[in-house]
Amino acid sequence: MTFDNALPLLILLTSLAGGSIIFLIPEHRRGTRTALNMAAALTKLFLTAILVWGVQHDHVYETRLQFLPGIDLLLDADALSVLLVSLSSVLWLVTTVYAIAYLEHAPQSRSRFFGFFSLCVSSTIGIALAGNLVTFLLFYEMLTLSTYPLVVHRGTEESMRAGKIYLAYTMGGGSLFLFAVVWLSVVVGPLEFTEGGMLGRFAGQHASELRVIFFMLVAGLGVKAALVPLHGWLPRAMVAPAPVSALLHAVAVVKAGAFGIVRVIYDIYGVRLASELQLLQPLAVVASFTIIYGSLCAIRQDNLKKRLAYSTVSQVSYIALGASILGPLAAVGGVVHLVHQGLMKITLFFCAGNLAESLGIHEISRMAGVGRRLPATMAAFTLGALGMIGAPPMAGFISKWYIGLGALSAGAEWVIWVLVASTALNAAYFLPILHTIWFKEPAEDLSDKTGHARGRLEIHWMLLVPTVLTALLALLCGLLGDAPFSPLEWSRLIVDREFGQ
Amino acid sequence: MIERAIGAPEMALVVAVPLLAACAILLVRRRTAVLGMVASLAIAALAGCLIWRIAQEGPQRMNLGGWSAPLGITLYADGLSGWMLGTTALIALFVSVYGSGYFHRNQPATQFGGTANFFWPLWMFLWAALNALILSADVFNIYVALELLGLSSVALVTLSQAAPAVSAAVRYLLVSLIGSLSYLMGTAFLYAGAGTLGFKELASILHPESFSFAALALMSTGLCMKSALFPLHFWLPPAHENAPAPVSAALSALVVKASFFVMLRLWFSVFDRVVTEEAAMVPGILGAAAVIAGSVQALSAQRLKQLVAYSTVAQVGYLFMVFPLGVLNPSSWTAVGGALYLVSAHACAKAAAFMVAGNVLRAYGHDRIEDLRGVVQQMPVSMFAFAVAGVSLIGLPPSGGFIAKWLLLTAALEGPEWGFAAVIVAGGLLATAYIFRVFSRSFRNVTDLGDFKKIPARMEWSALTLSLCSMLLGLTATHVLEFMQAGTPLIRVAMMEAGP
Amino acid sequence: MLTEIKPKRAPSLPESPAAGFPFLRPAAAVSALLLFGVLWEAFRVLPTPRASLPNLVRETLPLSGVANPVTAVILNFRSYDTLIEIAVLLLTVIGARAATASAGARLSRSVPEPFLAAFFRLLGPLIIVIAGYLLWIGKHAPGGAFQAGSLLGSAAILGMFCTGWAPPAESGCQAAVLCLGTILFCAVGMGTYLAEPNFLHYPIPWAGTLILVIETGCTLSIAAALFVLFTICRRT
Amino acid sequence: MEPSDLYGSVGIALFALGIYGATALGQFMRQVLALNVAGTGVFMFLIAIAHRAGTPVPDPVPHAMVLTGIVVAVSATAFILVLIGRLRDLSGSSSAQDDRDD
Amino acid sequence: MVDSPSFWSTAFDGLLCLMILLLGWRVVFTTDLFRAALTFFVFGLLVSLAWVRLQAVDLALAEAAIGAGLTGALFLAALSRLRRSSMRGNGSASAERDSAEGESEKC
Repeated sequence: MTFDNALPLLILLTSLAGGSIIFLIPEHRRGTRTALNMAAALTKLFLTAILVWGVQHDHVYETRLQFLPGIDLLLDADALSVLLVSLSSVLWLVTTVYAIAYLEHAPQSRSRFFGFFSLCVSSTIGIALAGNLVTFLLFYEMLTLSTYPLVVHRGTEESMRAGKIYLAYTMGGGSLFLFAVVWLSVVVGPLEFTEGGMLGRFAGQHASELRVIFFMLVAGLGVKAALVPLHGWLPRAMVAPAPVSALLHAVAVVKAGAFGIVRVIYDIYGVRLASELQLLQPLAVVASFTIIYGSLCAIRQDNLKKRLAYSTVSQVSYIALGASILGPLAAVGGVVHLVHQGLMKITLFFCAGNLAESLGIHEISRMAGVGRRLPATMAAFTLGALGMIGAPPMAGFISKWYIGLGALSAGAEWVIWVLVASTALNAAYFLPILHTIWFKEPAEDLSDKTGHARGRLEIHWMLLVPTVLTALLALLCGLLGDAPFSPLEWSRLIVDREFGQ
Repeated sequence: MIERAIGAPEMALVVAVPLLAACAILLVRRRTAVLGMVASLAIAALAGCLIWRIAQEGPQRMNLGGWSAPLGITLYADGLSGWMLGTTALIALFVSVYGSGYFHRNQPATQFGGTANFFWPLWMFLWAALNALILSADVFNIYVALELLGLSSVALVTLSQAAPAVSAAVRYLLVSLIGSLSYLMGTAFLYAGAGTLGFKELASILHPESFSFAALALMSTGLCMKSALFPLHFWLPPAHENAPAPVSAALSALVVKASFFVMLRLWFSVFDRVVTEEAAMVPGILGAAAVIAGSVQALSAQRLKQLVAYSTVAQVGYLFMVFPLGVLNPSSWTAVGGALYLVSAHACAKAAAFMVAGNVLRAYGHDRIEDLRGVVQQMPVSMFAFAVAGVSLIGLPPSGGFIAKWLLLTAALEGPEWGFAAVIVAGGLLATAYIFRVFSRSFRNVTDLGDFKKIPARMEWSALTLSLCSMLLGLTATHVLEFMQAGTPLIRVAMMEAGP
Repeated sequence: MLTEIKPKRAPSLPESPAAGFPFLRPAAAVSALLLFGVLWEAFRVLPTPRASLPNLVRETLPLSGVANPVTAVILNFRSYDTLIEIAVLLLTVIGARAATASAGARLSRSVPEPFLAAFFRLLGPLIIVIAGYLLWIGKHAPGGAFQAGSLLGSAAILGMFCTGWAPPAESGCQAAVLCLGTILFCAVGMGTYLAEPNFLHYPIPWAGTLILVIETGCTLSIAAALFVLFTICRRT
Repeated sequence: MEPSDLYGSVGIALFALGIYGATALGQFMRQVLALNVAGTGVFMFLIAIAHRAGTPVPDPVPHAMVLTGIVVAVSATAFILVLIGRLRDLSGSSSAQDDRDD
Repeated sequence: MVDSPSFWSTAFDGLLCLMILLLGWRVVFTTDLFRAALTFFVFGLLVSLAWVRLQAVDLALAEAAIGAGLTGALFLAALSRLRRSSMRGNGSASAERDSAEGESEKC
């Protein structure tokens, strides 16, 4: 087994093995746990860097393990997977740092938390690297299971209810997905992801079956991608600790769904077959509806995390939208939004977490003037919010811009109106917050409640640094869009390969 | 005239050794646990040798006493029996380990008086019966083995000397006696019509005739009673719920499977030319009903052991879907492979689940699901084992249960049998519901934890090991399926032609 | 079912299988009639067996070491069945013991009547002789281990009634006698590996002797087992 | 009518009768009795078959089966009777104890 | 067949079969357990007689000794001790007595 063949597996194992060991670490050994966490995260980051470089230079990284007769457990790194891998390994490092500080005073078992946390990341990596639909399914279900303990981590009645609902949605979607995958593999045989679509050679056969299967697949994935009306679990899952919600919403769960949809469209059905069977039109409509609906719900929320959650519902659908509009430009917009939305959203959740930790504030109405108390955090929040609105030069702008161009070139003008409307709505639910933060007089005294304030820093540095870091990353992605290895460049590379140009 | 075939000696020894061990334990009466463990290791080793031999030399056939069928009794071991034998050995070994902790001298033996030292001989008899049943290729010999199996199971159930256990045992014994009588009548008809008892000979003689249909119906009914297929399952939950935990584990994991395995053999090799698609639909539909009914009852179970027992009813239902799925496309191995995979995956998972239930019962003095708050904090190992076992029961990747589900679903959609496919998926969802009933309680954080008795570590770790085995099965599918088909492309009449 | 086991509360009693379903009896009656009809029909049109096993038995009888075909089948051709069956007998004894282990063992002795006792002193040896004869004759005429064993067993039971003799609740030698049949059988089965590479494969010259040895062991075990079962059944 | 056919039919009839009793009757003891009747039916059927084989001496194989079956049947019966007695003790004794407690 | 079915033998067979069926019916449908057990004993003897007719002498022996004799004795013994325990069970609190008697009906 050469290094090239081993690399995907290694990247997976860094967090998988790490997580399994963390389970065994006794509660009080805080230092050991932290060291192990950081070591695993850094190793993963390093390996990912190698992967990125290699894929850029057309190396083939592929691990095959025998799984079922005729079906392998296939991990293989193509451009698209690298995008999600690098996103999750960067954000895993950041979130780990954040979580260590965040959970310092939590009563529940931290070994359990970090164990499942790394399992969760491992499944995301697995989803990213999956080389065929069965492998994808495997990690997709693994993600469901490893997130449940995180959602119910607090062990309160409310979190239990949230966990039950989360499980009901995801397991339902999962079994739908399983059914579709088995059916598809019975119809056409093993389902390896191939750039340009592996079903291309079946053009004209099993048309009706393939159509039904497609919608079952998308429905199964749509649960995690929180497409309306399958989004119900997401806002309720807010009871989880801030790092978890950050991870759930920025990286792991919703991205897994969106990523899966992209995979199915590009690498299973292929753009040509998909358009031939007219599969994308309905998806685009659902995605647009979700964008609008999510934003409308967000406006009505006063709880900050809930508002952010609904904004996620709306933002993630940009990915589905971009993927479902024919033509490379929109595709670039959709794919790059995987990264951009991740960076911006995790920033916002970190900020929400900081607020809750330092001042115990959860509602927007109570955020008056917190800008003076937590300037850096709130600056980061502002960046993230502007990005969400899509104001240049933030990252969010690029995504919307490309989707818009793509829509025009594909002759789907109505999409422009969707974008405009959603931008307006985003502004409608983010700008008031910014105004409250910066320009309102503080209503209550904003002295430190939890003793996180260390010296001159507004809050424990391990909570602050990640926040600012992700915010800056979001900014850089927008500013240096054309730089090599920037998400935008990378998505261009992906799309070129997908569309075989 | 008299073929003096020589088979692997292990085939007879895996039956003889446990019987001798039982006698030895009865006679020595001291250090029973040590003797029992030694015997268990020996039997497992013998089974291992046999499996290795099958893998090397192909199917094994042994004419006992040197008399070939029809005159004598033939033992036959191919990939399928080898796999069953291996599963039995694995589970049984860990049940022995668990039992040595459960029936340990300084454990509170309140619910079983002086009966602890009866566990080992009875357990040895049970193991011998399982091996005999798996290896036998003679319909009447199977009857005798079935009686040995049924009686030893019932005797083990009565070890927990409480009234509910004994009444459950009486019912269990009644059902199993009725079942074996029905089976015996079937055997009589077979002999009356075909004049022989050996699998191979019967397979070559039997044709669709009134007597073979009668025999098939009688034998299948008897076997379905013993493996608790849906309408005839009423006896199982009380028996498995009130038996001592290691016994429940063995019963749920192995005993119900043994009679299923016999039925599989009969349908796909002996009665191969007799069975029709309509006939095959009957067990299939009953199995589908069992999946739903068992899961629903598990949803309303009050106690952990009860829940696990009902889940057995449901999982047995999956097994019986193999008959329609296997008969509908005879050329496909998928359904049978899936069923046998489910047998082992479920065996590991279910044994682990019952062990965990036993641990909870021991530690807290009760296993009411409602009052399981905070168990995760106090018994992390056990609950982790239960979680892993649950994953396999639900059939989520990468567990053995998933492989089995995948194969069965594939077979169903190849049909295509939409009904069965739907039931397979629905069963998974229901399983999720009842497994997570436990966790939605046990994850609750509580400050005041009930009085908690320490239990021997081996009781926790044997459960964990078994559950991890059920997980491991998810990664070895290709090799296992290859081995199951050892020497035989299909589980059909051709299968009975001995290998070497 | 019941929710928890407390020694104090009377455990909820088992409803007999009939209790669950209201229409059980008529349903069972109908299905029994159906069963009879179907089986009888199948029996009526039964073809004559294709394989002629009886002739095969007759041809092979000389090699079996005994002259009585039934004995030959039970203890040579299909001896494996018998091995398991003896195990079943032993198992039931252990099971019965296990089930009653925690029960206070009260054996209500029947008062010895002098006349009956004398009668038995006469009858007992006779029965034993008859049993021995049955065992011996089994080689070439109706009879054998089972008949002899059951006879011995009933003799012991009779003795228990006539002379108020009560057996020890549990003793080492009793266990030894119970296990004798199984042990002998397994031992011979493995021992035959010395001569022939096969389980229970008697060398033809030895067959008669080995069978007699096994039969003797089985006779004793069967007698002991039946007797112990009876006593437990009375006692518990 | 050949005796074998006659007795064979009787065997089947006893089997059906016994199965009915074993499933439908409400009392364990009666169920066990019925079970024994059914067993006898099966044995009689087997012996009829042995007689029916058409050879001068009846087929010994079914005879062997019956002999095995009889022993198994009697041991199973004894076992279940012991269990029933035990069950009776347990339920009786527990009620007596509560009686003392009151 | 071995014995040419003369009229008398057939008549005897028929009569025997009728008796057996009748007794079997009684065994199953008699509510009084003691009578049922005794009936079963007689039933077993007749059955063994029938087996003699079927040239199965050794089986007839076994049936007479085990099937009829021992099994009957077992039933009687079990019944006697059930009666004893029911005597012990009496005089308990009413609720328990109900349950105990419900049980005794089942036993």
